[in-house]
Amino acid sequence: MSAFAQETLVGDFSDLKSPLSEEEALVQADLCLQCGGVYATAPCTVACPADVDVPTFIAQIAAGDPGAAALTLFEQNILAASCARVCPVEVLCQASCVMNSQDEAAIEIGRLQRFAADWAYANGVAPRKKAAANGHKVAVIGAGPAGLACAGELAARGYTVTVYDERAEVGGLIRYAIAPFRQHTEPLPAEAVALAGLGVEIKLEAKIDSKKALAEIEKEVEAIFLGIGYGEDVLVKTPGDDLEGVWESLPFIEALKDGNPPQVGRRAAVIGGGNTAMDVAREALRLGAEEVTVLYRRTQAEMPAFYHEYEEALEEGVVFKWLTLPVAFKGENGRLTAVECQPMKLGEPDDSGRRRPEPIEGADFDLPVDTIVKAIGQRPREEFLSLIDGLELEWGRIKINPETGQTTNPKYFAAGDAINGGATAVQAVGGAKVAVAGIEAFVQGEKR
Amino acid sequence: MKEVRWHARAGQGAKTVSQLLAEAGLLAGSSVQAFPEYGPERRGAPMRAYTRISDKAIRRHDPVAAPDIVIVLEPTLVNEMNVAEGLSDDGVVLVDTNELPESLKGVNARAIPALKIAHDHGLKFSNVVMLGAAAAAGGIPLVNIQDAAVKKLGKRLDADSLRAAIAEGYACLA
Amino acid sequence: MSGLRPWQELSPGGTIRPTDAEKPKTGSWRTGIKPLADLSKCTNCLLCWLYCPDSAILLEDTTFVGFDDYFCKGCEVCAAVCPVGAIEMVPEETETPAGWVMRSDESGS
Amino acid sequence: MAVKTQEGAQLLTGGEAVAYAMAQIDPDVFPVYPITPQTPIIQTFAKLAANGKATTEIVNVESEHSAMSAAIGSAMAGARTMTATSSQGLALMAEVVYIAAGMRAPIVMAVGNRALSAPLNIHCDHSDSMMIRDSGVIQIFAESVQEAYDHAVMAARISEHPDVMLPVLVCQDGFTLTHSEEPLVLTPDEDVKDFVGEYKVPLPLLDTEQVTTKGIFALQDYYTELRYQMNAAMEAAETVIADVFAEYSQLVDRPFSMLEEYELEGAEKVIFLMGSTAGTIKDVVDDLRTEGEKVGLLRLVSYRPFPAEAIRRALEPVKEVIVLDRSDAPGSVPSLHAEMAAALYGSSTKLRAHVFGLGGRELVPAEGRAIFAGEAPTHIGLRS
Repeated sequence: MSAFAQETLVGDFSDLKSPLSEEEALVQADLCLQCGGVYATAPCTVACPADVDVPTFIAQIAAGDPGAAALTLFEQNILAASCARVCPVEVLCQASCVMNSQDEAAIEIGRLQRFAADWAYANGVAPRKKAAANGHKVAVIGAGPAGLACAGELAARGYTVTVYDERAEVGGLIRYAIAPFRQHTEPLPAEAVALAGLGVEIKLEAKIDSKKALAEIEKEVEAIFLGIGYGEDVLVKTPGDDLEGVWESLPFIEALKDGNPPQVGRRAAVIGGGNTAMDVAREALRLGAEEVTVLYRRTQAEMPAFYHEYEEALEEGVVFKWLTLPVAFKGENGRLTAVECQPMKLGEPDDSGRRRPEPIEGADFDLPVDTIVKAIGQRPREEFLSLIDGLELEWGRIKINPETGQTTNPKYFAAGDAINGGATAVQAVGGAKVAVAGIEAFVQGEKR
Repeated sequence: MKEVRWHARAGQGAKTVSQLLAEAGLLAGSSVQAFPEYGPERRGAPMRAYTRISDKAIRRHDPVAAPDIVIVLEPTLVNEMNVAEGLSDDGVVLVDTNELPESLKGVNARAIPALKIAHDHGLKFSNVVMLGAAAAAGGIPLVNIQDAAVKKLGKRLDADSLRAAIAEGYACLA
Repeated sequence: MSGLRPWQELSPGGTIRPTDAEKPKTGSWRTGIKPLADLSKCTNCLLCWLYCPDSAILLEDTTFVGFDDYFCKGCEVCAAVCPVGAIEMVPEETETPAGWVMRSDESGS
Repeated sequence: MAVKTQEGAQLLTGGEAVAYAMAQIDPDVFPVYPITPQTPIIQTFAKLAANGKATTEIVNVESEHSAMSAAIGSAMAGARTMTATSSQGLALMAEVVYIAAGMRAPIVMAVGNRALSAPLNIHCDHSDSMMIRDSGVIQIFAESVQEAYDHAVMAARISEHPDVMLPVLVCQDGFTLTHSEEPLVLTPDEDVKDFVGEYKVPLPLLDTEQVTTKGIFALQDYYTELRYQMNAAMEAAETVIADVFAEYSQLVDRPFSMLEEYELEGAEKVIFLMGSTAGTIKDVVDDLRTEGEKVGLLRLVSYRPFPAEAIRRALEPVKEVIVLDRSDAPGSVPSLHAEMAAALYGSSTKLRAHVFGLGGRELVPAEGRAIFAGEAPTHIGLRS
């Protein structure tokens, strides 16, 4: 990308994927082949972790009824509006679209979903009908995508639901960690209003940090859903961590989304090879950095980031240094000036099956930077999880019965990042739906 | 039949006035024809336009070769070509200039200080003044030429100035 | 060229109506293979129907139900375009097992 | 035409005049690509449409090939369709012109005739029309701005007649007419509307009640028959043109003919040509008649269909016919020359022929006199 093009990105946090106009939506919807029917399910629906009936909602848009399309969406995914923005459709529904086999662009399912869901909120369409109260009470901990989806589903079925979250606003990582050019805050406020309309009570800035506090909740409800996600960034101690200009990814993005954009200076580096690293690198460009370098200790082939995210970052001018391990941050007067890098080579495969990076002795160098962001991943909320009796973990993840979402403490159910170690919002929604069925069976069974 | 040949540089409005002369002829009850002769269409290139005015229906479609009236909107053209070529025996050459150039001394030519007249009336272009002179030479009543000009140019130019400038050009031949 | 119509009987420019078009039995062109569909794989995208050069894909309303024996000339286009690999070309004499559709209509209507 | 046509006349160029006629007809679709000297036609038409005079869908396409392709689709769909072009544009369109005729698409196309490159030239001759002479389209040539306008009004009726169903090209000489202001009388809007009538073609593609396939494949079995149909359509067109001309003549009180006979009475030498130069020759004929010469003019209006029988009849008593082609045919003789020879085959009328007017070199009266006198070179005005 030319310097000129890169310059035009500065300060531009507008949506990467613009909303469709009504006419564009009609045209796009008309292109859909309407797969599915009496035999095999449409591949897009199969690919959707939330089981959205894609052909049906698209047909409803094509028929000029976006309201009906939205209801089809909400039927399976009460957070359809947010998911329309943050879903990696390129690797889910749109990747499976039959059009790909025709050397044609996939139907823009994500943008069509946004069109219908936004239309619904703009026109006062309630996502779901509220069932009569059934007397059962459930608590949901965490107002991220898993928690909100679970709360909404349960409320729509007549449950009395209270959601607890430690932050000031709903949305979890969608609100605080998804890049602003994917989703800023909208449509979370509308979704929160819609959930409130279903009777969900949301308690914000309600941190549960003691067994006592948890016990009080346990006393009130028949089941508790854990949509707590992961916690802070993985703890990797590096000499120079305390220098000004060294960031961890979550506070970095949160500052940006809260309207206090970090001063990145002229040169920024991002450590890591995941989707968050890609987001942060592209944010740094938009914050005015002229050179943004991603440092990753393995190669492109091992990067966990989606390939299309890597490609888009590359197109925007992000530079990638493979097989590069940052070993120390250097500074002057308490301010970061450079990162010391250790070039690596790939050795024998490690436990994960990936070839283990090994240092190339004597090849280390200093990369001058003004800002560095560590985007290596999050760590489990072990402290909080230790408050729950009988809760078993696997690799720091909550162990559940995949059929029911039930944890090893029968009263607790879970979904989302806390059980899968960090995935997509729509997978959180899908998992929450499994847990909702599990919770229903659990509490109804108990009564019987 | 009066045959008129206009010489100008592309962009000086010769096509417009060649048509206005025809329009005036039509208003005066004559049969008319007006057509430009295009070369490569470049602003500034020498171009010609023709007007025919007749009491009988005009059927011929050849360019005017033996003009009764030649109008030169651009005096420098006189040095580049023989503007009087084929001039009929009692024909006249009208040149937009203050003083006739040497080369036209043997020809029945008249200098019309059209640019000066146009400026006097607040007009930028002298073509309408030359139109007035041409109408006088062609025997078309002044009012017809004024009406034709105001009808076509009145939106862009002040009608009173237009009428006055045309009248003054007309008077040059009176 | 017996049996062909004179120019006076042809519509201007050769406009054809379904009713006056003859129905060549292109099904007789097959050279030993025919398509068969595994309905358990079929996602009903109808690309086969879009691509079939002889309109030999049979639909009921908008649902794929099989192939028209009268028109299908065994060209393999449907099998080639099927994005889920539900259509396979098999020897003509292959029996039609349950769940695989092959319809024959001698009248061609 | 007498001076009486001046009554209520206004000055318009040929290009503007044809555009007015088309706007009065208000076709449904007008796919078009600009080219000199056709440009004033579409420019004027677009302006008239923008001002609400026509409700036509003007389709700006990317080439003349596309323009005619779009026109065929539109006409087949059941929309009254018109377009316009010139010279290289017609050349680029040629492939599709054959298709339009073969599919029997009733498209009206205004043509400002212009020479073909190379060398590059923007002025009039008839080479472009000649290039598609055998395509199966009807071609009508105007002498004056008034006639170009009148032809445009009548063209739709001819084109859409169920016995014809062929494209009609309303041809006028590029620049000489397209850019020349002449007085003309416009036919009142209502009269044009009534005269042209509703657009009705049999079996339009958009008729979902009667589904049809158009643009079919036909091989040894049917190609000959389907191409032959156009011969019959052209034959029918002779009658249809005569009828439409007569009906419109009644309406506007101006004479129209596929073959204009001028001073043929007792003529011994007759010039035969098409287009605006006929006017110049008429003046020459008048002059020579005053001088006692027995000369006349036979002007061909309908180039396709070519009224061979009528020509032969008209020239029966004439000693010599002089054919003037406004196009050349290197290696052979041009179209009018050849077709006149065919029409006169076995007749006692002598035939002489010239090529004139290539690339806008207008024929002047002196040359007309020389032609009658038998003193002109084969290519009129050729410097050698």
